[in-house]
Amino acid sequence: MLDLIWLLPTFPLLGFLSLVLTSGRLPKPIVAAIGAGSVGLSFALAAMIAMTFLGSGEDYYIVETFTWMSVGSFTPGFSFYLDGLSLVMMLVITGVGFLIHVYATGYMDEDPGYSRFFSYMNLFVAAMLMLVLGDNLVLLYLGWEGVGLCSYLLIGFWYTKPENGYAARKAFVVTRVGDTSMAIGLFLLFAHFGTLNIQDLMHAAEIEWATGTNLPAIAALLLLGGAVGKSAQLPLQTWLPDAMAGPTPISALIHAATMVTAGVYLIARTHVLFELAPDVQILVAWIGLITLLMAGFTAMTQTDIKRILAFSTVSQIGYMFLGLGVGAWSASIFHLMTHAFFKALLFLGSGSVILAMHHEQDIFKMGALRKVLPISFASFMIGSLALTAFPFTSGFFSKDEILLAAIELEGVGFWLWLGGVVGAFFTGIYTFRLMFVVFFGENRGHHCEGEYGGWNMSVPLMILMVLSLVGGFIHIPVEAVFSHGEAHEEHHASLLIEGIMIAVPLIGIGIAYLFYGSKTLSVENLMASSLAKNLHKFWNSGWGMDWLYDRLFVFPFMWLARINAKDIVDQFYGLVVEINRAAHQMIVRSQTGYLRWYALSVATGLVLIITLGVLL
Amino acid sequence: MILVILIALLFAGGVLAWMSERVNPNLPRSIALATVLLDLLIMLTLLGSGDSGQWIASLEASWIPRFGISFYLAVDGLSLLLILLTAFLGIIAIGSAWDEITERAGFFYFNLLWTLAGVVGVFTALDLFLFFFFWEVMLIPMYFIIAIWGHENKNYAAMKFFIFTQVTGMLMLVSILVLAYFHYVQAGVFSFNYHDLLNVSFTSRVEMWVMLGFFIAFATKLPSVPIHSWLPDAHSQAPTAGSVILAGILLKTGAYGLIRFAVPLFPAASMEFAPIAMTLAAISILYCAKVAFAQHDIKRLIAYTSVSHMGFVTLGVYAWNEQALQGAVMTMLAHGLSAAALFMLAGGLQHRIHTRSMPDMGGFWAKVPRMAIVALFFSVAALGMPGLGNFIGEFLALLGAFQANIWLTVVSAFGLIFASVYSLWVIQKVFQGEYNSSKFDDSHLSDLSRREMLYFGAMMIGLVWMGMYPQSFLDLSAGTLSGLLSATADAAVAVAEVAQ
Amino acid sequence: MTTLFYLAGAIAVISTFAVIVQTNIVHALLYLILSLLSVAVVFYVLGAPFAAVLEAIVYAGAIMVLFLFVIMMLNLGQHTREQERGWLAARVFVAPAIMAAILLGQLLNVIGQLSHDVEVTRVGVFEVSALLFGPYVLAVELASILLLAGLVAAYHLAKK
Amino acid sequence: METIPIEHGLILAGILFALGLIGVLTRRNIVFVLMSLEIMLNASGLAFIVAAARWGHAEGQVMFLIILTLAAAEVAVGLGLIIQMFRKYQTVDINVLSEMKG
Repeated sequence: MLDLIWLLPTFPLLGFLSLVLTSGRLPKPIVAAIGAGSVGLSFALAAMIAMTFLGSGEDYYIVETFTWMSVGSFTPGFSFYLDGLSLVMMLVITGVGFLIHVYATGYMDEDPGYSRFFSYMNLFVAAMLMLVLGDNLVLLYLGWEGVGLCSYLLIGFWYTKPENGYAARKAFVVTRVGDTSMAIGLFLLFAHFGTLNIQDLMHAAEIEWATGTNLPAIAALLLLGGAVGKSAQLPLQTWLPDAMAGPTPISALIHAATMVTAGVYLIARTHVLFELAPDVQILVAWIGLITLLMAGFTAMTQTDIKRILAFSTVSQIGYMFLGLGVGAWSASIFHLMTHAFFKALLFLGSGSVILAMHHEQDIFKMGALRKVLPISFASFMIGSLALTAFPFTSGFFSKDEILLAAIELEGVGFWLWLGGVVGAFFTGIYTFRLMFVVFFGENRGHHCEGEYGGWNMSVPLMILMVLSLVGGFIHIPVEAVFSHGEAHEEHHASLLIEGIMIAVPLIGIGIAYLFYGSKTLSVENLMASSLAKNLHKFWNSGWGMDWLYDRLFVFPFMWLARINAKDIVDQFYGLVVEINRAAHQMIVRSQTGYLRWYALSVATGLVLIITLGVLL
Repeated sequence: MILVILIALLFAGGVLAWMSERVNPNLPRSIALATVLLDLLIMLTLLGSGDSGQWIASLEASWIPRFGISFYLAVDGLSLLLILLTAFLGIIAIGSAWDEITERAGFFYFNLLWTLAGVVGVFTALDLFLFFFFWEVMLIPMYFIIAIWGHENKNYAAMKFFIFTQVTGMLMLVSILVLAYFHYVQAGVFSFNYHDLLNVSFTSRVEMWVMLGFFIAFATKLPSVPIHSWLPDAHSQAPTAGSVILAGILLKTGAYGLIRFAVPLFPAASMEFAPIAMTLAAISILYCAKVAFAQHDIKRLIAYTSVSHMGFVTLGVYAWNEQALQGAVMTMLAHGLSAAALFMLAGGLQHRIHTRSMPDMGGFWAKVPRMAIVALFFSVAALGMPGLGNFIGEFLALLGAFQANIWLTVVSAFGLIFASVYSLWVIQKVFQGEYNSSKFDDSHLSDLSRREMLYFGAMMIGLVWMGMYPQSFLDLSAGTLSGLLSATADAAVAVAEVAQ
Repeated sequence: MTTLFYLAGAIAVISTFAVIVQTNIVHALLYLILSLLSVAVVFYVLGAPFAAVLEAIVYAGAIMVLFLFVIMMLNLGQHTREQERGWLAARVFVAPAIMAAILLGQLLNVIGQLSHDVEVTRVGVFEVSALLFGPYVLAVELASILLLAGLVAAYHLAKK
Repeated sequence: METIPIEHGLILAGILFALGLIGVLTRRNIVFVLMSLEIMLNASGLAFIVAAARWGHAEGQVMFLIILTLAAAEVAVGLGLIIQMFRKYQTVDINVLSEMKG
């Protein structure tokens, strides 16, 4: 059974190939069957593999297929490595992925690029599975780039709008910056250990590198560069909100549930390296904390329903990074999983809302939708509760674990914890601001007939609702993976701390209610001062990061490209030509055409020669 | 003997194609196709025979014995890979010219086949005089291809191509002669034989100068900054088939020359020169990627990306270790296919809408979906997507280069980012966005035909093969490269000691 | 004889100078003939009677008559004379004269290093002919071919 | 027999040659140019004769004969060309022949 693991990415890959090769000539039901079915098959297989693996009691299992390339000591293969971590990831990818595929068969029903959409989606799932199952970093890199490509293709899916293309390219290029750093990290690791097999690398690193030395720090930093790019963390977070230009199922699958968490997976996968570099590890925590706070502020100022969710995704991944940074590996992975559930739910719910509102995404043009769109309302409610870590929803458990791990850290732990709690407070505010504005209050103009789509859209929502509610009780089997790394599995928190963590999000929800639900407090009053206005503008623009990067990188690059479009080197050769031409002109001028002039020059030559003869 | 047949067949096929034009104007292309196909089949028979690392086939006959010049051809794994690429892309080039070249078709195919013959000669010659002979043979027909069947500025482009390659070729000739002279001084007889010349010893100063003669000639062909500027003009003006041959094969002769001649003949000087060469490579990668981004002419853009990608080859060659060399070879092969395909796409577009200006294009996806997918595939290949051949080449080259020079590798790796910037920009400008036909005549804008799909399909399969199972290619060149590595190992050690 | 040599030389120089500054082309031609004849005298004085005779017959006789024919054919009369006056400004002589002066100076410089008085010995037709039809027969043949070529060319060129 | 200083003969040839050169360089009438050329040729012939006298040999005279034929052929061709030129341009001004101007 376990040896069939190579089939997992193969099914979606075959789906992709069959859809591409028929290039839109198949009828829609067949496309849907291939598109969703291939991922479904993978999920079924993944479930069976999971049961077999858990039943076997092994810590890991390696399936080797064939050697990719063999150059000297560099011999990465198409080998799959299954352990608790990749097991969780593959189940999330295939499971949530399958649900989103099913949902998309309804969502994309009227789109002319139906077949194209599913081919990209299938390719994405295949690449993502490669990423999490590969046993060496090169294979991981294959999946890593593959998902980036699919992300690019799907963000720019509606290609006629130039801004979509811009968003897609921005996503690809910004993540590529991270990817390049990661690639350099790979070169460094290979140069030192002569292998890129992850497990071999980790063992070798533990033996050869001392904790706190420079080399592991540099290696970890380079890999971290890749992780922050993919996971939209500071300083490479700017692409994710723009990536919402793609169809909503994409946002759910790629930009919430799976691809953006690849960075978390990478760090968890190479956690040994990060433990060897404690400075970098704590940097991970700080990156997570700052990102989650910044994204929290920004989310409060957004008006686009998908952008709010996008910033909340950035913020939640910030929590995961915080968890990774404080060494709560399994808590982060746990949060990754629950986040996949409730964020997919929220995105799919928002997709239903957007379709029902005829592609209106501004929340202030919606309102009182709870009666008209009951299923969307239910999914939003449950998703929002989980997101704000309402007690006993899935998000509560996972976030709790991360924050408890943070406070137990010596030194800066308290501050990390405090930041995380403040972040949770903002989460409460922005999430329920969205809820109250969209589903309560009065309708603001737009007509809406009710839920769009049939069972294929509602059933995935319901399944995700259940998962978001009870996902916190799932036990993820990752102990063996992080066994030596995790110092504290059981958290003994004081009642006070526990109480604060439960209360803070609720206060946030309360404030949101006061502003947007009951309207006891007025946003206009708050916004009266110019400071508030500027602050709002600043946060709304995502802390001016786009502005900054435009000026730091984009504009100089464009400027350099523009002034040098003609290639200064080529112009140098042009100059050589011009000089020669000028010289020729000068010599040509001596060719007057007058015979006597020639005779005179002959005579002059004669005189000169004789002079030479006389002198020498 | 088989090697002579390979080359002679191409020469003869060229003459036959030329003459056959009088019978029927459509005959030359069929004759050319048949010739190259036959050549490819003969090459394939070489695949099975002989071990890698040995000479699979060789032929040595006396030519001008007074000066020790012999007609010495030989093929090992590396050469075989490259002549296979030559024949494959030759077929593709004939395919791309099939409908495009109608004027003086006979002479066109004559030039095409003679260029191919010259290239095969370059890849197989082991006598330096003979090598130089073939080096010139491939230039002149290429000059005609650009100058006769080119576009609006063809004379300028052809002349520029010719002057650049000819002047630097002369430097190489001088170096070859100096090399032969030194052999005469040391061994008492003239010889242009590669194996004899490997044993010539120099003072380090002389070695550097002689090596530079070779390096400049090869770097021009490659091309490398700062002697790359003939390429954008030649490419943008050449007919599609010319661009395919130029980008796919001719550039590779420069890289081959570096691997086969420049470094093994002058190991110490090359090792000493390596940091400079690698710096040039890094500059090529970044600078040309940046210039490419600024181009409006789609063919110029692709031409600059070629320079950028060939930078990885230089980087790999001068890192001179197994991964880096294999990376260089894989980049040569993969870039041969991907650049040729991109030029064919650009040529196909120009053939259909009579413009190469990208600002005029846009939104072609809906009009020509097959072409869009093909273009996307090759753009993505060019930006180094894992799973396709270019990735293997560039990754291996960088992986190897990192072991030789960390900082230059890090700088070069930024080329990966720039590659994504310009590749996606092309796709955006041409295929995405709003369709607007006011700036060109779109009456002939049709999707790829069955025949075109056949060619592109073959190249796509090639790239996926290289990307997913590169071992079949790596194995072929492994023997040659490890032989070269071990032969130069002493010099490398010596230089490393001096450096410390 | 020495006196004759200097006399003839002076006449040659003067008449040659007259040739190059004359505006009337026929007068110029006559001065040229005078110059050639005086050179023929110099030849004679230098003991080369055969050369002197040929100079008088072929040069002064035949070639100059050819010139005369052409001048008549082209009808270069009075208006040419005025044209010549216009062309012959003093300033056009400056550069050539300087050039020629330098050249002459150099020649004189070289020649001045020689100093050899010759006893003039007569070398007559016989010796010359013996050489011409002896070791230099090839030169004679070449000269005849040259003349033939000149003949054909002149015929061809002058033909309408 | 009296003696004649050899250098004086050569000086005479040099003067004639220089005068011929001046003529070639200054005159615009092509007939004058041709005549000046004749002067120069003649001067070189004179130099040969002087040399012959110096050595008392006949070779110098042989050379003079060759120069003579050369001059004859040159004049024949040159005059033919002048006639052609005159037919074409109706002038003997040498400056109209400047088509070789670069």
